[in-house]
Amino acid sequence: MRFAPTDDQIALADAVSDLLMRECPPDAVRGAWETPDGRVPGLWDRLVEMGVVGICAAEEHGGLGLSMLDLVGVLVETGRAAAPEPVVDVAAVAVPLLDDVGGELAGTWVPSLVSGEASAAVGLERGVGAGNAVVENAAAADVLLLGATGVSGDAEVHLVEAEAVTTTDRASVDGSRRLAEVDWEPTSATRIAGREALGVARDRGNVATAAVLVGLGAAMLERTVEYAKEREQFGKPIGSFQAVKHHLATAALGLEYARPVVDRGAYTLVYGGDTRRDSSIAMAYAAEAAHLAGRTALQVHGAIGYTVEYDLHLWMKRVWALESAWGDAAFHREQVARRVLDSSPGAQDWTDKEHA
Amino acid sequence: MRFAPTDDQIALADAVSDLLMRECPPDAVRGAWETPDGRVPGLWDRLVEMGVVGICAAEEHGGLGLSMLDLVGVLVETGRAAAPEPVVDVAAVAVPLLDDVGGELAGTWVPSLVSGEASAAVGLERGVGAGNAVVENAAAADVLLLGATGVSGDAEVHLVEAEAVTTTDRASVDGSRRLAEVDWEPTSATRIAGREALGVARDRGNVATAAVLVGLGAAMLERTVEYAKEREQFGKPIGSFQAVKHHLATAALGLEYARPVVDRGAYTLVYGGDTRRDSSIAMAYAAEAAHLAGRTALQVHGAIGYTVEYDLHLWMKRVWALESAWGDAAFHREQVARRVLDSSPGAQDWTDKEHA
Amino acid sequence: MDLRFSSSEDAFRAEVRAWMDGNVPASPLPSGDTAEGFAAHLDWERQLFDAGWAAVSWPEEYGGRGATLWKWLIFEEEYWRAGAPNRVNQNGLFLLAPSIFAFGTDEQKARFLPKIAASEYLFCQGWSEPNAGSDLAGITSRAVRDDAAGGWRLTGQKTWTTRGAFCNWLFGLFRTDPDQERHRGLSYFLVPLDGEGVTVRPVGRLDGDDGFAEVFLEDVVVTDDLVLGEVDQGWRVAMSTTSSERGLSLRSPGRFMAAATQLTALYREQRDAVEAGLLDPGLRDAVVRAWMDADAYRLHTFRTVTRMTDGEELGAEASFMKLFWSELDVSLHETALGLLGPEAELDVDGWMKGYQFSLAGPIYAGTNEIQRNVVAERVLGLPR
Amino acid sequence: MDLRFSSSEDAFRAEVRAWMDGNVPASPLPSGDTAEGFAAHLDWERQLFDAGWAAVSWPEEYGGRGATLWKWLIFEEEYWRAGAPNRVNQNGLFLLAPSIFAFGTDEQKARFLPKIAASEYLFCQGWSEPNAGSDLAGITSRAVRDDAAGGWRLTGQKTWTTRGAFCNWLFGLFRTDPDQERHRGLSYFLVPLDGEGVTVRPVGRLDGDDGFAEVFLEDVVVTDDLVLGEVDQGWRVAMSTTSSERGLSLRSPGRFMAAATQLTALYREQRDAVEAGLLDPGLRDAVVRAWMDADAYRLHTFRTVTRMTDGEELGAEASFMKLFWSELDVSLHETALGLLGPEAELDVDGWMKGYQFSLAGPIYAGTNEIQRNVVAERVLGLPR
Repeated sequence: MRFAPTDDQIALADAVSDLLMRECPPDAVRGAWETPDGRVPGLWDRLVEMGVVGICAAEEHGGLGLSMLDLVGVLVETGRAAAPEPVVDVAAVAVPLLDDVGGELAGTWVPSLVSGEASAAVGLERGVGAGNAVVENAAAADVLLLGATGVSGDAEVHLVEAEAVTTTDRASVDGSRRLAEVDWEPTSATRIAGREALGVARDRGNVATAAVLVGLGAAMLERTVEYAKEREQFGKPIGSFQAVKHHLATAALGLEYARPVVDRGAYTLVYGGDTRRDSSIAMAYAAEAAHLAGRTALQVHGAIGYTVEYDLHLWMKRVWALESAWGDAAFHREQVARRVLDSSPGAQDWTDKEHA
Repeated sequence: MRFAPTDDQIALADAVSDLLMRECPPDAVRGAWETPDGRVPGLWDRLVEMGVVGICAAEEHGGLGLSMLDLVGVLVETGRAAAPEPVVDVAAVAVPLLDDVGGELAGTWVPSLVSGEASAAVGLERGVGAGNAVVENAAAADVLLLGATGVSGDAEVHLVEAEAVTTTDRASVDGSRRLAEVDWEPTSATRIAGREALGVARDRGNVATAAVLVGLGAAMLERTVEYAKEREQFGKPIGSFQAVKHHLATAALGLEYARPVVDRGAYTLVYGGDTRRDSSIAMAYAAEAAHLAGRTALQVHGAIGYTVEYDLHLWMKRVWALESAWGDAAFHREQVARRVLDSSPGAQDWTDKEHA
Repeated sequence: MDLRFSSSEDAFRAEVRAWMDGNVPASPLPSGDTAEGFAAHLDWERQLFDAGWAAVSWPEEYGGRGATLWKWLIFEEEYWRAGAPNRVNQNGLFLLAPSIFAFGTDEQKARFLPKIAASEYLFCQGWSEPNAGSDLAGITSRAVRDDAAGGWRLTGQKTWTTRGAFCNWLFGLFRTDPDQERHRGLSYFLVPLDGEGVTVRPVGRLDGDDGFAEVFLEDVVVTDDLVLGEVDQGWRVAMSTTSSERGLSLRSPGRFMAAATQLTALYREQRDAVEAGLLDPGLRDAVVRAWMDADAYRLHTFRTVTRMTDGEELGAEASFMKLFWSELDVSLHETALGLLGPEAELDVDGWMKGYQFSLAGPIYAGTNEIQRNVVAERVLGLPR
Repeated sequence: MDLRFSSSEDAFRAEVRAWMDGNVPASPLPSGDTAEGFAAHLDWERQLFDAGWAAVSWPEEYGGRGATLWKWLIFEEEYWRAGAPNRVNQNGLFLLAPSIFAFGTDEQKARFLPKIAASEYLFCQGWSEPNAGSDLAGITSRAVRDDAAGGWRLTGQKTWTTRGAFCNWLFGLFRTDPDQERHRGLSYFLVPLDGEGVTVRPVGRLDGDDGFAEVFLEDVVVTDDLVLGEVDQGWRVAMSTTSSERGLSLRSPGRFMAAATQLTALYREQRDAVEAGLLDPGLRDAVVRAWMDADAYRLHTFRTVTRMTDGEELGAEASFMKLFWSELDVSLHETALGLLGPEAELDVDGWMKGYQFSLAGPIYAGTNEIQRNVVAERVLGLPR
């Protein structure tokens, strides 16, 4: 038992953090709202060069052959910087999914994704009962991985290339998210994997998004603590008022307990276990913690936080988008409930779960 | 439109408050834990003399011929004093129910209840799916009004006299509540009213209990405010700490908004409308407000509030019993949901509701 | 206790409803916090004025109908029930005007009230300064006496001035006695924004609109007739305004009843998804809570209006109202976003924008932390 | 990152489980906070000691097994999983002993630790005084030097002393330097309760037990060998104890995992009533929240133990743990009461009593308000 990242994992996350501090300051995030693709120019190339995009890719396909346990700390840092790059969709979902599928598909697409030559969009979870109506980066992607109900009536993963879809832009509250409705036709030729692979891909997306949310929340908390130390009202820093202290302590508490469940979600994806349960726990905690951090940040900042000239809204709006994009916290608690409450009592002995 | 009690109603509540301050101080409530019937010796007679028990009884049966609108303020005061007397069951439920039934039954029982010669117990709501398993004061009552499912499969009210039941004592967290399981047999001879009367009686019980809860909560808040002004830590009154202020302000907010919905519940019972909806709203608000007031009171008091030598627990435990005795806040919100969310949309125009 | 409206009130309701049914724009106006939307809203406000609905509770001589508070509540219920536009002129109508009624000279009443009602004078508020937010008494903008100009020279900076870029007047506090501190030595000024020395800089707001402005004043001359109340007694006038702001006039129950009704409609649309477990099963309870809270807010307002009708003043209890409606508004909108699930970020039917707007509630007009202090100290009597 | 236990740890778990299966009393003991129950619990504690389970993480020479923190966690999981009794000796074992390990002389270790492990020395804590609750540094009980007696004379009053009526020792702070204020000039004493001048008065507790006591000391002589750590440096020793109290040793995850498992069982019993709308439909979500919180607490503890194994100290972060477990415990029990509906007041399966016990969590060992101050000031670095 050792529940902490390795030195290598810490070093990798630190390196990404350094890169993002340099290449993705708040003004760059703000600028991404105005670029056609909602991205920071050149940033993806830097992440490719560092190997981030291929962390989970097989070495034979140009990747580092590592795992979600190595990616999870990196994702926290991309959240902390509010980097508007598709690390979740490409590095945590598309690449490992295609590698799992293997064969020619993996050989074609994984190397080009890892090298930054091609771009991918993922639509596996979004949409309430209506399939995958809206997908981020769908219009710009070379390849789309989409969930659909197949002829068997079961959920499947399909791969379609850009020319096979038409897209209609939809605006997100987060101006850096380029969403689009995707019009496409699943066929037996586009089907690349079944329900199980879809589930694993979705679970990876959940854990990865949860990690980003933890980073977003942590960044808002840090900024707000700094603001509360400096901003004075009634002749002293507002951070010396107990109401402000307690708001911030409660937000910190949520983040403190979210991080371990996110890490465990990554662990289960790699070492096995109930990935649906553990990824949903990760998302439920991270979404609530990040949401509360945002609410707290805005309330403590007051009116200045309510302006677009101040940076806070860049983080806050990303949270508002991501906290429900893969199903919201309550949806994920219901997934856990189905496993914890509706299965046989015997299966719920917690002391057995590491032996599963 | 005039949403305030009349001068007469205020005077009546004040008179009861004066009586209870004199006759039912905290030590009397504490003493009631040790008396066989869980009551304050002689107190019921004083309430009878003031006419409280017969407020809602017809004048021909020795009552004042008034209504729940006159009783509601009195009930708040009995809550404030934590008076361990069956004002809800007898004055707000049994007496008006029997008066509604009329005839010989009313002629027999209402005068003897109003004069204090006879005692009644009421079991109309308690029990999750299991009927009226446990009834307060069941062992000591001369007459019991009990809900049951009749041969028609519909809910009915039955009247049984003491000799027709056997009881088994059950302990409540509130040591002044004398609960008992009641073993009895409904027959066509014991049936005195149908589903509708049962519903109205239950709605009266809800509003009356909600009023008691508001009084209990208000008393705890008042005591706690006084304590916070006097108790010093870190060289100043704990009530000058913002965390304590905000806890108390939040508790006060809940009570401030609970009172109007309780009063409206009484109004609907008297002037007509959806009594189920409005009585459930009253209970949902009052139960949550009283519960929060208790939680806040204990937290602000700290360890001293955790002792039985201090009085706070007398109020707190009454709240813990009453907040779910007629169904808890969530149960009542579900009753409201069935009316507000599941009926036709047209019926939900709030501007029409006073014209119903 | 009587919760029935009179036949005269019922008739008034019918009249309002008929007019609204015939006049409320069929599709929503663009946001009133953009230049384009503000103009469209002004047309609507003037249409209201022409029909006598701009300020129903004001005396007829100032452009109102002399309606009782009860009729005002009815008007508001019908206004929001009809889905009529937000009032971009609300600062003048609901915040400044009560103070003019209370503290203005006859000349000020005659000059300002009709023009406010007619949306000719469009007032924004100038309370906050960069270093005076929650701590309103920390104001440093100053007014220096200039007898030659027949008035005062104003210098300073006001900020978070909602719709400041579109208004032509500002009301706010300035320090007239530099030797006094905190809430002493302040005066309440009405400042024309087209005067020399005024610079207005729009500031983008969270929800994407240009709703805020910074207002810079440098040696702006205002004459004595633009001081509301006595010189150096501005705090008292301002407190009457903030009491209006917190309490009754800023947020009538009709607004939240209408929002709660929309929420119940949204729930019915999404019920199948809720019951299938695709959305939070707890949303049913959250919806009914929001509906109940709006209902409770309405009843509490009835109680407050009864007291005011009996001649009581709305005091520190106004903080209860501010706390209740602002927290209700946030949770109502969070519930709506929950019902939209992954679609929430797309701003379906304006719920996301409405959520962002609701988040201002616990901040402006005195943060909810300040309001809880007020309740604790002035209602409960806890030590400062 | 590795969440697997080693084969040695698995074997240890199997050994604990087998012993517990064979020895845990079949029906629950009476409450350990009554005279009768305390005696029954002592028998159990001594049975644990005889089998070597009293303090598994202590060195063997003091009555333990020299187990790692990981094995201690496993022990705790199995202990609570088996439904074994509350530890009435926990103050000595989990609060005082860590301070003796850190600050005690070799003689003190040799004298006290084995007797604590064997439940011969039964310690209660003497922190709070009538005027020193949240403000622990407000202690006024004093120790006056008496060289003739070879020690000190203690005078003062301690209160809210859990199980004080049943214990034979007390540990606590006394002011040894009357010229120093607040947390300076205090010393940490171990006080035999059978000494001359000690009066113990039991105080009834909310949940009906005699769990509290007031301890009055008048000129109680204690010798120098009963001072833990240096004279006048008691605050430092005490802080190490309160850190234990807030953090790891007071509430192991196994306790909450066991409670959460009981809660899920209660949910299954009541599921039909929940689904029929007789009980709060939101209880399903509340149950899974409680289960998830217990799970998160376990994972967070794993992280903390990893850090401690790496040699880090448990500092102000211990306040996170206190906040999390105490709030989890209250909401877990409130959920259980919700599942019992109108039966909650009948104390079915002890849930109402458990709820009352849980309400002490946010109060004792430093109120949660104090804990949030600690997090804000010492973890986040906000100004005092």
